[in-house]
Amino acid sequence: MAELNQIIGALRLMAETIEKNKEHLTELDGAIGDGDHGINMSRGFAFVKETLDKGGFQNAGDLFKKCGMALVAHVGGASGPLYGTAFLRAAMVLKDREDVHAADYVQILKDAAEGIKMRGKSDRGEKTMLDALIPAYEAAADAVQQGKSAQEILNAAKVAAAEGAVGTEKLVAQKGRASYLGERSIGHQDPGAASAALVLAAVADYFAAEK
Amino acid sequence: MAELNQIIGALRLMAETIEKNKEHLTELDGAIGDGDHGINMSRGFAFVKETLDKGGFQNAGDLFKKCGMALVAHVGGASGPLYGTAFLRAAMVLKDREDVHAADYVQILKDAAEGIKMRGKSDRGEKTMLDALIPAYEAAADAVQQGKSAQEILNAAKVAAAEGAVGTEKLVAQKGRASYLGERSIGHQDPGAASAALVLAAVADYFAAEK
Amino acid sequence: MKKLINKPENALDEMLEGMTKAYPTYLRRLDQTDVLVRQDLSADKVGVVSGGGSGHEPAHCGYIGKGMLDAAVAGAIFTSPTPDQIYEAIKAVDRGKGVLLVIKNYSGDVMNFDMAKEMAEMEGIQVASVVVNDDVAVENSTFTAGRRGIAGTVLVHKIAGAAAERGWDLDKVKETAEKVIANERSMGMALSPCTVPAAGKPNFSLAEDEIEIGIGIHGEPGTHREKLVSADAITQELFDRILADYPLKSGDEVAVMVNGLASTPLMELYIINKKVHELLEGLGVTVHQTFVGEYMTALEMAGMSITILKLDSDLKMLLDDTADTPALKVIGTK
Amino acid sequence: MKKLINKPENALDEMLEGMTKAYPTYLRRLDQTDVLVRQDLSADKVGVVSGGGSGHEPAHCGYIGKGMLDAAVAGAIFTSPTPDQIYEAIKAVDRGKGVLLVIKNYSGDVMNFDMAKEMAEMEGIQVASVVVNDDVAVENSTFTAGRRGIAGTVLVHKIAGAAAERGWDLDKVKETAEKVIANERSMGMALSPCTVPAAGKPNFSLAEDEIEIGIGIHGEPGTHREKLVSADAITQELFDRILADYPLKSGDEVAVMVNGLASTPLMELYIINKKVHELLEGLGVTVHQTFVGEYMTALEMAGMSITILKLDSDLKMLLDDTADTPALKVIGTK
Ligand SMILES: Nc1ncnc2c1ncn2[C@@H]1O[C@H](COP(=O)(O)OP(=O)(O)O)[C@@H](O)[C@H]1O
Ligand SMILES: Nc1ncnc2c1ncn2[C@@H]1O[C@H](COP(=O)(O)OP(=O)(O)O)[C@@H](O)[C@H]1O
Ligand SMILES: [Mg+2]
Ligand SMILES: [Mg+2]
Ligand SMILES: [Mg+2]
Ligand SMILES: [Mg+2]
Repeated sequence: MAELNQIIGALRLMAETIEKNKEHLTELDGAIGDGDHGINMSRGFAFVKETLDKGGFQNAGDLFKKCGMALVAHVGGASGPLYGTAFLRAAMVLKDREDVHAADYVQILKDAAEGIKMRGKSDRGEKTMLDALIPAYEAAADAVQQGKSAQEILNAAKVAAAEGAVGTEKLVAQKGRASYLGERSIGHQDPGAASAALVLAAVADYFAAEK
Repeated sequence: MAELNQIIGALRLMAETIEKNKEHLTELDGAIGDGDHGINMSRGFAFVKETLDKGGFQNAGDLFKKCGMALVAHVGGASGPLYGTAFLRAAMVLKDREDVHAADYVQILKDAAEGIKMRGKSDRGEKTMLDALIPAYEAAADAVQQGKSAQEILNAAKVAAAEGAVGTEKLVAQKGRASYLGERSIGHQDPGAASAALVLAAVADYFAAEK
Repeated sequence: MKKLINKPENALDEMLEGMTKAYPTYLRRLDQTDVLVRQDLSADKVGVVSGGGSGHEPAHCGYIGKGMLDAAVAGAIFTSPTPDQIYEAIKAVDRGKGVLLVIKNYSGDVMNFDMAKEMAEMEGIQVASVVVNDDVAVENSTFTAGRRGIAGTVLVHKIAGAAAERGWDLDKVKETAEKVIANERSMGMALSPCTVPAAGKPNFSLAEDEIEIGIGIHGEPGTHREKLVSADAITQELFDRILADYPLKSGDEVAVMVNGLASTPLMELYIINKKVHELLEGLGVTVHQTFVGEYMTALEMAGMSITILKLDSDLKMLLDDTADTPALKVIGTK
Repeated sequence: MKKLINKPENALDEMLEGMTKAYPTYLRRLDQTDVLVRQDLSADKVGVVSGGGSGHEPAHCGYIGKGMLDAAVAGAIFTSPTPDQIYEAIKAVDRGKGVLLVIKNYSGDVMNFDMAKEMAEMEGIQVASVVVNDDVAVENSTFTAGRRGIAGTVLVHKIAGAAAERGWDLDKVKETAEKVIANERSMGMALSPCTVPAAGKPNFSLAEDEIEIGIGIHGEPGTHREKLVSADAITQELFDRILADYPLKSGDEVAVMVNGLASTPLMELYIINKKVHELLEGLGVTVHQTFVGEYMTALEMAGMSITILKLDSDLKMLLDDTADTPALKVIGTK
């Protein structure tokens, strides 16, 4: 069970992780996109951090809603509405809730993926962030089924997302700018999948460190 | 004494010399001008050659007039009107004349320089073609005074023009594009002086080879 | 890459200030936003709003004015603007007749504009949108994101803007914009890459004798590379690709746009235009109007695109209507 | 340097063909010449003719049309046109009211135009000429060739063209042009050199962190080099030089032109324009009209120039008059 201040801590680590990987994400995007994914994410998460600093959250839902609005209003590009949508879906799962459970985490991953699919008119296998997020959801759901611990669930999501991100290398992009490259997109990792894996890794790592 | 076909021969060598030195002249102009003097002169002298090929000259004056018109109409830039004026002045000296004498050559150099001064509102010492042409005129006039041979007169003009051209290196440009550089023009040879020296060298060399 | 800027993070803001100062009779900036709005907003017409990432100047803010856009939203460089900004633009220009959004087909633009549209609709504003996808370099397919929108977008601004200026209703303005989109095709190429100021280095490189064919307007890689050949040969290649996708026949009338990506001199664009006209003449196609210049650029990239728009009598009329904007002026009778 | 051309020796001819095809309602080419002439030559006005070397597009042929030029003569790249061509232009536009020649101050241009003027005068055509020398980078002195003419030339075209269009006589049109020349100053800088196609290589080089101040529009070296600094600092430097030569005081009204040399993106020109306006505001000077764009380029050079023209009521009126040309349009009341 995670409390509000822990969730805030995890979101802080997320922002730091993105900032640390800004150049890496931008380089990935340079190869098959327009070379700004790291810049976009870093700009957006700087505002998430500002939101966290301001504080005054009524509950976990309110926290995610405010962070989601920050992402929607400051990332821009394709990733802005998508990450924004993901956070706003999380906010709906956590509406009026003070604490968060492992089952909520699985629900958040599920609803976030659904939100992205709808907003992006996209699906798994099209070389996007969904190729990190959907496997992460499935692995987490599996772990819950198997009665794993909360930390194991978070770790399962982290590992699956990372594998999913690496797996995008062999895919042909069908959505986002990389799709203009067609076959030439093969051999490059999708920047959005890479950032999604980083985001989920930050969550697992935060709680692992808390122990 | 030179006959019409010899003058034509000398003008052909002039055109060849310019063509051969096209890049060199352009490079000189690149340093302190706009890097086109060789291109301009080569374009103009190609039309002089065409004029010579067409033939049908009534006399030496007619020959120079037609070549002068070709230069005016095809060189452009600063050198076009100046070389054109020089040739048209020569045409006036040789009006209705079948052959040309050493004294005519001196008169042509004098009138050409006068014509250029008037058209260019320029004078000796300003780092232009006049700094090759005026010394050439003076040396040729001197040689005439001293009763030198025709070939010696042509050679005197050639040598003085070449020295004058080299001498422009130490001058500050006051006319033409190089004047915008002020003191920074020092150390570079004036492209127009260089081409004037080549033109006069071609005349001397042609008659020397004829012997 | 040397740039005449101050700090990369201020470039967008300073650019918008520079535009506002240059064209105070045409446009003003909405407070606290990156939205520029037309000064003399007419009370009685459909609003036309566009926007996108910056770095394509004069697009889109340069097209604000009579007969074209009522507002434009400027995103960060090469990054779609966010929904909140677009929403402000919609609110600012709506006069109760509804607002048309002209969107270039990039996932980011489409999603951000869609979200803004939803926000405006929740406020009871009637919003329609069209998505420009003129770039034939990109394979079109219902399974993918589809074609990009490039320079042809400016012709949509021109014609939809004229339709709105004539007082046509939202449905008809939208329909007209869609006709332009259906009738136009573009394709581009690049001689050199460009550098996003915040990134600090170009995102691809080309050898001294290489060009990239099928490039977009964001320094994205194109479809393939080849050796630099003559202007005529390159023009022929792009033209053939355009016509393979949208055949023209003798008697057709078109508008032509030869658009410079930024560093390519106008002289070279005119040389390309000569060849485009010759190719069209060869087919018996008449050119009603030609645009040669920098309409939709890609930072400092060298290269160009060719756009061909097939016209009918309505489109001709609207193309010839007066446009009075900083970047595109047509002196028409209406 | 990669160029989108066919053969260097055909570039000028193909460019003129490309312009003629792009703007058939504005201009036509005089047979066997490199002269473009306005289509709707008015029967009853002073003719205005300009020209110069090519490589400065849209100057000068792009300014042919109502309220600006009646003809323009295009020389080889960076090379003054020849007298015979200029003479043809004069003959083509003279309607018995005389012709004004607008010449940029380069030895070559001055001499070739002078020769053409003499040829036309021998035919009984009344010809006046003005020589534009707005570039303060060059020391002015009666002993030297004097200052160069650069982007400010376009404002002479605009205002002299409007005066002619209003039916003013040759003396008054010339006087007006001279007033513009007396009241305007410019200064430029470059970030990169340019390559004359026939020469095949750039005629100077700049390090990755160097800029050249006081550059002209022909790739000529400028007055000095310095390290690349911020856009604001560069703008301040050029502005100070202009004002040192032509002081302005509170209450003065001016027109501003921020001219791109070719490869500098419009975004950067807007950023510079912001600073120019701030500097003028700081002095209490009002900007009546601003021009930001590529008006007088230098092949593919990166860089820009700033021009400031002090206005009086006549100049304001003429600046605001309608101009309808391919490259500069003003929608005025006259
Ligand atoms: N339709 C879509 N559905 C899901 N993800 C998408 C879609 N379009 C783009 N993305 C994701 O967004 C990432 C690119 O984000 P970013 O570079 O910030 O935006 P932009 O492409 O606008 O520059 C891609 O790597 C991809 O993962
Ligand atoms: N006013 C002048 N009087 C005499 N010679 C001049 C004058 N102006 C220029 N020149 C000569 O012309 C040469 C440059 O010619 P060119 O490069 O062909 O023309 P442009 O300077 O127009 O490019 C200079 O080197 C100089 O010798
Ligand atoms: Mg991107
Ligand atoms: Mg020269
Ligand atoms: Mg982007
Ligand atoms: Mg020259």
